[in-house]
Amino acid sequence: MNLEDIIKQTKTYYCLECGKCTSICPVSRHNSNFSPRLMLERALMDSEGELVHDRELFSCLTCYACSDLCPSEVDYPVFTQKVRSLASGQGEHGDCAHSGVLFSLMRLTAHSGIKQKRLDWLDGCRTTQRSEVLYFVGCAPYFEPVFEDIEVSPVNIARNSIKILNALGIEPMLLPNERCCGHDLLWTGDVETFKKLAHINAEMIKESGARKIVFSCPEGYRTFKIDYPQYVKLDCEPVHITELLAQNLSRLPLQPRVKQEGISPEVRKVTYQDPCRLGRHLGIYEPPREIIKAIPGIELVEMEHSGGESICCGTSVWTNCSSYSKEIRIERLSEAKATGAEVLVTTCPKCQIHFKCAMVDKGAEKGPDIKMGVTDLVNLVANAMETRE
Amino acid sequence: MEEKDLSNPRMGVFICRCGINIGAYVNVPDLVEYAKQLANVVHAEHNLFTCSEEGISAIKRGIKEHNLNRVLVASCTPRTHEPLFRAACEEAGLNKYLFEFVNIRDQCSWVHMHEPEKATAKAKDLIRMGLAKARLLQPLAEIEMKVAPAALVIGGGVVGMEAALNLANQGFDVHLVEKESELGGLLRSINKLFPANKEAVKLFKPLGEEVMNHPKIKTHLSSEVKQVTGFIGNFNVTLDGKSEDNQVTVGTIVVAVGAEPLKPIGQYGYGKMANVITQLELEERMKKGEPVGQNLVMINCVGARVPERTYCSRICCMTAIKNAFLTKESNPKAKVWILHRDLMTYGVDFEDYYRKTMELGVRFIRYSLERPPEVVGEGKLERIKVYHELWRREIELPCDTLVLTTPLVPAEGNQNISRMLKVSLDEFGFLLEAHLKLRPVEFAMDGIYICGSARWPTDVTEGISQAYAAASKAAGPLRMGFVKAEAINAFVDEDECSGCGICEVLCSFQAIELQDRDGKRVSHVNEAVCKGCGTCGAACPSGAISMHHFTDEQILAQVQALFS
Amino acid sequence: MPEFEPKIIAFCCNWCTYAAADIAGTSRIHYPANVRIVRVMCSGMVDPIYVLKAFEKGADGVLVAGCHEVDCHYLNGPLKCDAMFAKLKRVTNTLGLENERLRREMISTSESPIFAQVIEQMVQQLKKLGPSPLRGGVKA
Amino acid sequence: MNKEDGRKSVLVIGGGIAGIQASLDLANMGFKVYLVEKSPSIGGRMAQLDKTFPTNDCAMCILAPKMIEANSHPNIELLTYSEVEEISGGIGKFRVRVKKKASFVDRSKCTGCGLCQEKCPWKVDSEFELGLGKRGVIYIPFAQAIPRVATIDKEHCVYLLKGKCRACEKVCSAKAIDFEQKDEHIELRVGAIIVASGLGLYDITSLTEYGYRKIKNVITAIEFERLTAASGPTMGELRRPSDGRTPENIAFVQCVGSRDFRNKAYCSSVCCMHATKEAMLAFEHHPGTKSTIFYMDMRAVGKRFQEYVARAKKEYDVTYVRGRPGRIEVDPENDNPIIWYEETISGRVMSFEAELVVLAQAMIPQITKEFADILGIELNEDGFVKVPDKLAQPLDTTKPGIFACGYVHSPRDIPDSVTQASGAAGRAAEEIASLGSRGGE
Repeated sequence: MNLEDIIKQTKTYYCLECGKCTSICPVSRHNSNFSPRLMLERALMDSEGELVHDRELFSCLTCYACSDLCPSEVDYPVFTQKVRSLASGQGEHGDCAHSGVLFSLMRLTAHSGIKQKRLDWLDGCRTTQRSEVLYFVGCAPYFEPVFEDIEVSPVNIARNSIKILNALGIEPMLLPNERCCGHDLLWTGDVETFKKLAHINAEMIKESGARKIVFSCPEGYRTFKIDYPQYVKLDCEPVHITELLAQNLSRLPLQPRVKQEGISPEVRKVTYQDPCRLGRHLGIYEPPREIIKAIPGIELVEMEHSGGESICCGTSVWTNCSSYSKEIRIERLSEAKATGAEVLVTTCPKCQIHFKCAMVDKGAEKGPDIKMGVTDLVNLVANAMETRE
Repeated sequence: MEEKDLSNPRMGVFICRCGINIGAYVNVPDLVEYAKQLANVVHAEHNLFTCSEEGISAIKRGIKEHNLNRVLVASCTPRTHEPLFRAACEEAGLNKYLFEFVNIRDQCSWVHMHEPEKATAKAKDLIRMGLAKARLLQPLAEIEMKVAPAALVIGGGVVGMEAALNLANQGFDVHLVEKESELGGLLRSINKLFPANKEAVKLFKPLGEEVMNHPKIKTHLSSEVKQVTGFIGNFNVTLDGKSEDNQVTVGTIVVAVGAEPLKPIGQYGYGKMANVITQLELEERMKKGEPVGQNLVMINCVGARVPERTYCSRICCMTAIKNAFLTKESNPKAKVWILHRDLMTYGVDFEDYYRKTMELGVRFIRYSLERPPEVVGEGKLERIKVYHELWRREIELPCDTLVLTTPLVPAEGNQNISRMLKVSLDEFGFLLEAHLKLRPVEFAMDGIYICGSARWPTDVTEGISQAYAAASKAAGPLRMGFVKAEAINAFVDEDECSGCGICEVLCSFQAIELQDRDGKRVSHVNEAVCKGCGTCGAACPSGAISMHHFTDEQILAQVQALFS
Repeated sequence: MPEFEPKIIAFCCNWCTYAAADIAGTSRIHYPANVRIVRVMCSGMVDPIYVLKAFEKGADGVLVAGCHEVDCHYLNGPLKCDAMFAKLKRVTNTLGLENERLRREMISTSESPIFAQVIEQMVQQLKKLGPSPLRGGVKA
Repeated sequence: MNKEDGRKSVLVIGGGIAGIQASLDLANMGFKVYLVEKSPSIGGRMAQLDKTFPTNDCAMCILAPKMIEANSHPNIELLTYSEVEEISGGIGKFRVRVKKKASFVDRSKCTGCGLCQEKCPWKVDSEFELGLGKRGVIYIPFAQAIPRVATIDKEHCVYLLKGKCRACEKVCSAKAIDFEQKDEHIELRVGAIIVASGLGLYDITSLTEYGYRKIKNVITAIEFERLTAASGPTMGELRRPSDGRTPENIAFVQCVGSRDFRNKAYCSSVCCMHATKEAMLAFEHHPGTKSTIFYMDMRAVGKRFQEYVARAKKEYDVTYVRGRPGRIEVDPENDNPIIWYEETISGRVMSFEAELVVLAQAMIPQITKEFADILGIELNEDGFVKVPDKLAQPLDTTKPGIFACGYVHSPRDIPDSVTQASGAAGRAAEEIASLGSRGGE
């Protein structure tokens, strides 16, 4: 796909150069070198070289804050995604965080030969070999060791997700050799590997005979719902666990009192961070809130910017995790603190990772007080149920 | 109706209580008694609502029973109720100008509620003043003047043609005067028309034929208007040109002489360099199907929105966008850039057209007056250098055809029109309408109307709407067959008049002109044209000119009465 | 003895200021009862003699009011009025009439509150000044 | 009535400046005109404006004489507080059913004294003042209303709802109150119809990024007009909603809902100029007031508009900033709105604190699909009256004999609307005349 095609596909040609995108962009507010509008100007003045070799190309969070307001409905995140694929064709990958470890892991799972051992954490979960419902675990087993030192346990999210499904009488099946969904590769321009992964996953799911795939990760969800269909045929319906829970709230044995994961039993006030993928990408704002409100004794307080206006956790797809990214996270956490909430609840493991990271960061002490609990909604729910026994 | 004897005033006073609106704050019975004592008052009464059926019949009764020859109503405001009471007088056989009105509600009871005595005293003053004026009132007639059932349309472009057809289809003889040897005006050199991209020829050719074959339209080609005398209803027009009958009399005139695109001599190498052309020249190339190049750069606002010509000519952005659209459409491989300073694609269709043009791949670059584009090339057109204002950098664009978008400028003819019809030009040389906001197709001078780009640059759609507008204004007097002159207008005492001509100069409506009266120069008021503002009277050094119904005597009588 | 009540005569153009006075009425905006309005078609038709006669007959103050220039029903009446007024003002100054006694205002239909204010103000000022020196008229 | 009469009369729908002008022109051509207006008074949007660009003359001063003329013209019959219910037949012989809505006031008896609205114990938001002021439940919409008669708003009248009150009846010495009054239906025969139903205001609460109705000191342009109008709720004292202070630093945000695919793709055409005008008015009311206008293209395309904008910059300290703000937030300390925008000329992302923000709310045609169906005309996808051949017959609708003008036809400023109105009148006259020659059947 060349630049002209990208301009057409994303309706970039409609750009009125009004600057609304840049004025709303969380990155531009901190990083004056980055401006969505100027990226588009370059495309329209077809200076492709400048575009693909600009390191800021990888600064975009693809959070959709801009396109949500764009009077010309230019799809800037997709523009970014496509231009990055041009860039990666020319050896540009942005500055990869965590020394690219995560990316090499993702690519490795694309090997058809590999036999993963990724399900050694299932204790207490009821799963089956054959079921209508498949739970897509995602990167959790790989993230677990990488992020345990900042007290984030993606595996725990997976475990709790399954327990909650069990509570609803669902015994999901899992793919023992599930591959990376490819989200991060797609959004950093490695379309080729992404396609490989998509095909392998689609094939396995087909064999599994699943009708419904449940995700606790919004990125996997978005990828299956929006991106896969462009490359592979999926004859089953992806759903996010929050949608599923919201529909079955009455059947959830929720108890007042919450503990564990840095959450004292007295916790009353929580605030909610809309992950970009779940919120602006897929328009899922209410289900998570309905669930939180359903937990007895928990009060939900909104941040200054919430729902469609909420601000991204500051990094996406492990690239350009810069001081600006840090500033965004601190700003967002300050907003969360300002609500008086003790815990920030999210529905995306990465939000959790990035916020926790900002807190443990050296020098964080010097900045504003941003220390607070951060956890995933499924953990919150699971805890509210566990206290039953 | 038999003429009333006015020699000695017999005045009737009708005072309205307006329910309690006047009655509660002004002592109305007291007013009645007071009025009765005043000179020449033969009858006074009060009514619950003088404007009600009862009130109106009370006035009529009063006029008959007491043979009144002046009537005064003291109630609300003449601005809304005068027509009603005047009609009542007329129905009772009293000339309606023998009626006087004083406002004791809006000026007394409602604004002095807390001071009833003062309100009553004031009401007495006002009634006394009103009667003082009423005593001097004279009957007036609204003279009607016949209107010649024909119209003159100057200008044979689409706008002029549409105006002519509209009038002719309403059954009036129309003289259409066009200086060129064929109809169509500027459209003859246009390729296609936005927003529908319809070929211009498909619009003006059929129109031209319709005009030529219309039994009611006499077309005078290669002709010009030489002289116009007279006024609304009766303009005598002299034409010079090939047509045999060069003397016509018309009731109304529509001006549609259009405008012409500026030729940007010397700008961006225009006139010196090959392939530096105007939008109009581009259209001619397209019409002939000539190649228009692979890399087109268009520069907007050439000679417009600049210190020496500050205005925006409204239609040029769309002209450029249209030609860019058509270029891309016929040759998708071609590259087209439009350099602009604000895109004026107002409304629904233009904005939509602009978006479609973007979709086709035409690129828009905003430049600033401070850093205008430059032509780059050794004696020939190679590239255009421009500062991309929103990208904040200088760029160079390959260019084999440079198209300059220039504004419409007033036609030379305007000067002549202005002199001949005694209508003014604005600071740019466009014709000046009577009121920019609410009288856009009229001139201050009655019976003459304006449409199309002679007044201000307009596209075809707007021009045609204006043509209908001007036509409907022009049709009014023709359909009625007469024009009613203001009865309240200026009149001259020719013995007093010194013929100084101050009034003639002063009058904004060309209603006054000096005429010879057996050797003596006196000013003469054209009742058909006079609007009755009375400013002439205020300025007349010899007090020779004054205005009916507001004469010096009448007003001074009011002043005097206040203090008597 | 009762407080001095100045007599003000106001020449108001039919289209704007007379209308403003009407709206003052319909809006029940109260102002002192010292003013008497003479309706004229246009402020431009106010002949200096109207004003002088008013003073001669005993007016304590005169107001000449009409449209703002742009609102004029007759294109440019207010300009003509201004020209007349400028001359007139010089004469009345020479006559020794205080500045506040002769006033020129432009008051549009929608400015009825302003009409009321102007009257209010004039009355205050004239009360301070006391009766016009020309009161009682010119004995022939 | 016979057909001949039908051919001598025309129905005009909408009593705004366009409808009034069309009526006057037709009446002056000798046609009998029925001017139908759904609200109690003619005057329309223009009556709500303080001043008009580019002359800055007072809207009411130039409108009122035309309203009065329409009211007293022998050839015009005003049907205010009335609605067209049904239309049959075609050009030359339309049959029109009009509902004269019950106003519970005998409009022939009412003298417009206004005592009733004063004494009415119940006050509701005034439509004319856009809710910035109150009116009685029995009311005369505004001071210069034509006809100047009272109307009882049956949605709110406590007597009509609960059977208690009748306060107005007690004070009306004209005995004009008539609670028994019923809707009246009349039939008209007309040769042609002109639609001039004017403009509505697009609901911009969906553009949450601008905080309208959330942030106190964010108002719309039309609300601003009422706040500067001498006859308005603040007597022409520009006061900001939060604390009644006179703002000295005002921001105008253009294209709010206009030129926006998510809302109205079209350009509303008049906002650039009314923002400029309002900035000037703010300065005139309170010299030294600083105004900043956030725009994309300054569409000053009319006669003298460029010069007007130049004057605004030079004499009224108006600054034009090219950039479309992305969000308006509020400083809880002082209720000042804070505008986030990219100054696109410098490329800098900045925030701008204003004391008052005025939004250029998109405007929409004032006509419903249902009403268009009654008329038998089509609308385009933006809801404006559909014009089959814009080039040849710019004022014709999809139904012969029905013409359109003003904002319902396309986004237009006042001069253009007035021109179209006269033009539509001309077209009606032409079509009816040419019928005559064909016998009209």
